[in-house]
Amino acid sequence: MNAVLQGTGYNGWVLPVLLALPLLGAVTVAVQGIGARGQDALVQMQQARRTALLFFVAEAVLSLGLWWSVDVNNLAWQGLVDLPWIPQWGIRFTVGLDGIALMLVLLTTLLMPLAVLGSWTSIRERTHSYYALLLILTTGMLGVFMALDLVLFYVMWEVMLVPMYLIIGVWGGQRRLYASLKFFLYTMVGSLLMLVAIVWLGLLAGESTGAPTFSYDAILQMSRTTQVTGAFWLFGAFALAFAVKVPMWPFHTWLPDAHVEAPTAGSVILAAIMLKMGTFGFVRFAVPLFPEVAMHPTVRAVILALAVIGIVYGALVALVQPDVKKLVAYSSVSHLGFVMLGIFAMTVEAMQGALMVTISHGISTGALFLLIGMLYERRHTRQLADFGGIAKVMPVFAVMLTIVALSSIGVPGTNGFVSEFLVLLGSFTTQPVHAVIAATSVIFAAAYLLWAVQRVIYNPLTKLENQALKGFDLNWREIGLITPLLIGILWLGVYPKPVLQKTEAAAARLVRAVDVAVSNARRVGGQP
Amino acid sequence: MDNTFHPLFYSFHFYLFGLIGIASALLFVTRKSPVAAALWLVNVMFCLAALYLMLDAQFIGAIQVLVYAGAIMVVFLFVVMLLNLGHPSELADIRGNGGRLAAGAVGLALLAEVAVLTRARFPAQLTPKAAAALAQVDQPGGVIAPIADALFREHLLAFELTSILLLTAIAGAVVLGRKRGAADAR
Amino acid sequence: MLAESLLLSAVLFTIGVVGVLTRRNAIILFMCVELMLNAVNLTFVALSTLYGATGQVFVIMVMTVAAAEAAVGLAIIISIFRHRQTVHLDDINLLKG
Amino acid sequence: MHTDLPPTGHPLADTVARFAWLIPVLPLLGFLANGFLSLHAAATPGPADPSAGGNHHGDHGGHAAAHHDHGHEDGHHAERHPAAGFVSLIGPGVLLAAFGLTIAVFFAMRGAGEGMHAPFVMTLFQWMPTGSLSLDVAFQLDQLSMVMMLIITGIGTLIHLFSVGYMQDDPGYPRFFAYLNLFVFFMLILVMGASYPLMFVGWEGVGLCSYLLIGFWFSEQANADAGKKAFIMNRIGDFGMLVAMFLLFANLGTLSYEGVRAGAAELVFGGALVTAICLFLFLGATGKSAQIPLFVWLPDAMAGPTPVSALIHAATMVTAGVYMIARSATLFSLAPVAQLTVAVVGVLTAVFAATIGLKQWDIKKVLAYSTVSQLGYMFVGVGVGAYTAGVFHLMTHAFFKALLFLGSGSVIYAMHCAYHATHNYADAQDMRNMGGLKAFMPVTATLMWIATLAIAGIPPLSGFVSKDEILAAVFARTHHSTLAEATWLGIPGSVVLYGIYALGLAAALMTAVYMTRMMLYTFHGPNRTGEAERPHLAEAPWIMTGPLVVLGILSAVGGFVNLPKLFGGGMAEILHHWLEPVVGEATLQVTLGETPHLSHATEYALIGTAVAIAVIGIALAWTRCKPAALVPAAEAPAEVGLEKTLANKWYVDEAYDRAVVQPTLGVSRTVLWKGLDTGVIDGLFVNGSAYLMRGLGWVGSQLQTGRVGTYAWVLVLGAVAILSAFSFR
Repeated sequence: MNAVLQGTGYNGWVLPVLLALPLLGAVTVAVQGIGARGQDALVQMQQARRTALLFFVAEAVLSLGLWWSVDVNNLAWQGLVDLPWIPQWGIRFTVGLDGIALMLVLLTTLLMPLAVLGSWTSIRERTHSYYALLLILTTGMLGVFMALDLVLFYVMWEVMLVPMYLIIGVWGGQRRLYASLKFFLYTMVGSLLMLVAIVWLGLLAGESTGAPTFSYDAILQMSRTTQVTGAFWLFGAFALAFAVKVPMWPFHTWLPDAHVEAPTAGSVILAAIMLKMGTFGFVRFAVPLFPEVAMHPTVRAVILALAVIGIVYGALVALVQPDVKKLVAYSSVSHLGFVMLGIFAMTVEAMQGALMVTISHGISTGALFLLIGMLYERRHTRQLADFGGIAKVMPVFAVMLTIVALSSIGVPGTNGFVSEFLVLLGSFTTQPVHAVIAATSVIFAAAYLLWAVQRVIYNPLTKLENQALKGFDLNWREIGLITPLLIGILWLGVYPKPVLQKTEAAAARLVRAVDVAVSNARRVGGQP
Repeated sequence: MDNTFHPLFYSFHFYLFGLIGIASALLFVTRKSPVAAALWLVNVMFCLAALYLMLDAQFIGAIQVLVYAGAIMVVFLFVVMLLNLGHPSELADIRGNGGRLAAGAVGLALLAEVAVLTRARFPAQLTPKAAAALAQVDQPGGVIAPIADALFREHLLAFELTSILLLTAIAGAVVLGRKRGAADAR
Repeated sequence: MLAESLLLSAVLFTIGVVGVLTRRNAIILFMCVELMLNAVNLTFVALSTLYGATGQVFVIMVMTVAAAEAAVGLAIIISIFRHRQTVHLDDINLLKG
Repeated sequence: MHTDLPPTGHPLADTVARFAWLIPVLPLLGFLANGFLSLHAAATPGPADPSAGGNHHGDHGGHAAAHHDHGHEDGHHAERHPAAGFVSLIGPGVLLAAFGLTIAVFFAMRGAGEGMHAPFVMTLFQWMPTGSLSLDVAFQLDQLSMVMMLIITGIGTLIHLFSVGYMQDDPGYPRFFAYLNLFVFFMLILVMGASYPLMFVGWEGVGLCSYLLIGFWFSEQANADAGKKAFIMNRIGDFGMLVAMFLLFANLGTLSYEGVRAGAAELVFGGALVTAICLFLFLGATGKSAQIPLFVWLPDAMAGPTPVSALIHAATMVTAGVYMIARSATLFSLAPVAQLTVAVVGVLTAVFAATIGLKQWDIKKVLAYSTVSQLGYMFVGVGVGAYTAGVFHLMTHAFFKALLFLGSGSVIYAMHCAYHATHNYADAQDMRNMGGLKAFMPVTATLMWIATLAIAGIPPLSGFVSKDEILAAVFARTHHSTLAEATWLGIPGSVVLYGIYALGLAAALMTAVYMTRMMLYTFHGPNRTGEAERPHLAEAPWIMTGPLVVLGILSAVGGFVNLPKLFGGGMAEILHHWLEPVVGEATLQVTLGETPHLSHATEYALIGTAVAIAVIGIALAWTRCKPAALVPAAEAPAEVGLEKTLANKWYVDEAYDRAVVQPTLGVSRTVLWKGLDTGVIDGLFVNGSAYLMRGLGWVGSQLQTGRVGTYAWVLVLGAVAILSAFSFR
């Protein structure tokens, strides 16, 4: 497989093409939309979704080659493309992958077609704009994972913000304006500080050569060889931006609102991919660039404490939510706490576990939101109290919801277990107390999800509206779009080795680099 | 500050016009009637014109009388009379005692600060060009030549721009002053 | 007589300021502003004895601006008076958005 | 699936044991097939655009709200599932195949004989290789897992067969067998896994199946609640197990049994670390095996179909805790304090559950508390380091308790059929509604009497032998053992052990009482069903009674597997010798390297006491319980005083609800969600900052009065301020 890919020079062009293709798709859909103006909404919908799906599938197929072509054990960036962009300010268009970014890119490209299928019939107005925004959003997300120039990263970070803001604000639920504004402002506050930090870093890195440079490698080199002035504040700026995105407690309150109001695809993307930007940011930028700050006992203690608070707090609050989407949103807070715990525990196992949580949370929560969306399309409610006994009338749905919920609970044999187990196991060696407290969430997770599942699909089937669902079980499209996720759930639960191997080298490298930096700092600090 | 010698006659008149100016200004701000106030202000301007003459700015002194006292203040008086601002409610425009006291205090504070700053920041020696400036009188072209020189060479652009400003002001004044009814009637 | 000139200028300026603060009649207010401009002019002239003719050029500029200002300002006052039948500033709050 | 062959040279390497991985895979295939059949028949994919139709067909659901009557096992009114034929073949078929294979492996292992001192570990594939963790999906065949596998597949097969009859008319028939097969799969993973995480997979997997099966008739809220409760209670225990695994990995760097066994040598005897590991493991066991304080889920679990109760909640899953401790014998023997904790909790549970069992009216609830009580016994056994005795009791208990549950299933089936035929909605599980059933179902009655005598401890039935061995072991440990030398909460170990022995006898007495009471009320005295129902009462079909007979035989003679030396002669202690390679070393460590030895006189005395206790208990029940005086449930007077407390299970559920559940929910809702989340973070900080900005904006807008005078003032004051800043610098 790899030989075939090499023959086409795959690695040399694939990343820019992956970034450009969705943009091209967005333009195509937009042009179609202009052409189709005034036509019947149904016709518009069919046209727009077909084109969008085509582009997303092409994107997914194109990206699949990365699985083979990326040599994760190679220290150099894979698929590297480095072009001048704004030369007078030292800003370049640099993209490349390592094992961690690879998995996230694949997660994105593979989930997006499912997200489109998830909104296949639920988005009926302004469909062209909707799908064009989804496509732009994809470019933004992929760009964040690929960018190796800090300014490019920032640009992509913001590119992804606007479409999501519009998707929530235009196609959302009752309180969509409040939710979208909250989402936007929350994220913006963090990311502006990050911009300041990026500019500062770029200028600092340019001091030696005279011209500013925003290249990730150059800045990483600088942080390793010299004492960066104001490292604490720079780390703080990055960490705040990422913490909002993760979201870490107490910066999480935008998430429930955004999830509840967003349309299905929006929720899926938000939970499955966009939250991962935050944790990816920590892994790629905040921690490696400022290892001695990140691993400073106080800083580390604060972040770990927030992570563990998030884990337990999210679970407890999820327990009492009356709205399914809100429940899942709080469960995301809990799960992402695991990622943060894993990253800051700073062992290879925990780091690997954190990356596994990143991926498996994307799959499980994505599937949960898709299923909730399917139920919502039928019942037009998300209140747990409105359901009950659905398993009688929608058995296939019930089976799928149960499996997905179990994966989210972390039952062994599913991806949820492997990831949480690795995080906790790895964290325990360095942070036993945190790991034990975090482990209590296995109890709460079971409590809130099983209780929710019970109230949805079990219990007596008393409500007329629910009885009317008989004969409206999942259709083939819906079954077909959940099935790949179920396969992913079981595959990662039973045989996660291929994925673990992809990220192993990058994770180990990061842990080693941080260890070296910390011990260096200690040695320097120890001298009089 | 400056150690230039001035004859008593010169000093006397300088102080005289200065004090008259201050007195007139005080009377100006305290008059209820706009007409009286305007006339006192004209008085201030005449005093200033005299001082300009004594400060070797004869040209400025002249146009002070012509433009300010002669043109601008006349316009003011015209407007006052046009609007017929003579009845009591219009006259009782001075604020109450509290406002006046506060304004006075602010004024004194401002004055004190200006004094402090001037003392602290004024260059100790201020005489380098004084002789040259005074010598201008004797040059061909008299006192106007240096001004013309500066105005039409160094600040030509600014000068030309003032013409645009004036034009705009004329147009603005015409538009604003026109009776609304006339435009509507058409 | 430079120091005296500057002092006088300051005093006149302050009187103008006090006038602005105490009077409510728009026309008198305008006159106070003219007084302040004159005070500044005096400074320019006084200092031009040291620094040359540029100061006097500035005075000419100020006068031009003052003339323009008076023309437009008074036109506005007339316009307002036509609407409101008053030139009392406390009765006029058109600037409030 | 490829198999990396185990270390060459192992005596099992070339035998049928190579295919041992098929044993769990077979039920998994069964699960897939049955699950597919279940969904295939039920599923008719919906329309392409779900929101187009959906809600507007209100007339569909009328019959879906079927009649729900507590205690009646719902669904008998429905027609048979279309795929029932296939399912009846696949479901028990895969189990039978697995059982056959297990037997073959067993004989291969027996054939290996002395060569079989190291376990046979077969690695299937790497599971989570990362960092210093190398975790394989590997099965371990040794004598202990062999015993468990035989019990699981053997009794599993019988119960599957029984279910074919019991569940035949249920609309969820394929689903039931799918779950049951899945359960067996996970149970086999649990006992065959070669590492703690793999055991955990099975551990949680069986919990999951238990959840699904308890809530099998999910349309009734109580059933769904019970399933959820079981799962969450188990999760509390699982938390303990997770922590134990973390401790093991952090300190020994491995999680496989063999690695831990080797690494245990480095652990300090009686040290805090090993004690903590064992206590956390035991926390896991209390969840799965329903011990104090996590026992409350098991009685509720009786909401599931009766074969489930027999298989999961009596014979196999609930004994996983016992298996786990036996599996970790090496660790437990290093931590006497933890061992005493296990034994004390076990005996307290035994007594406590027995007291509740004395006053239950629901036939399955009696058996449920009996199970809790007997599990307590097993924990006493493994707690005092008599691992063989614990496992032995596990085995015999699996026989007689499965028999009792299936027998009660037959009874309920008969009662239900009778009630169903007459459209009566009375409780088919309440003993007050039964009585005199001996006449209608003689086979069941006889078999259940065998099991009752076995559990009460009447020689030579199986229960007597195993229970006696546990009590004898407790007694033997009071001298010359690590336990006797240790102190537990400041009490000398020997005193604790005497206490355990005494309480064990008390529990045995109560066991005899409540079991006899149950039998008397159910099968003896006058029949308390109505006139209309009586003609419909009959013995269950042979597909159900057949397995009962097999279990009856096993209950009677199961004890011969491990007869005490006193009686056995050459046949003595077979199981003991069989398990020697796995737990022998650990047992010897507890007894300070010597085989415990009681004098014959002492042994006779102990046996005599035990038998006497059992006889007294039966006699007591016989004299005190008057089936003739009993009235049907509907007419029964309310209980008072201690009886009421016992009938209400000491109000433990209510106490947990008040002390844990409601506070957690309340705090989460009021303090965390409404208070902290919506109130403080969102209200004060997020929206608060927005309101602050709006307020500042309002203040700023107030400055804009539109009056020139005000502006002049502000301007001048500003100028004064700026100048003063320069002046007074």
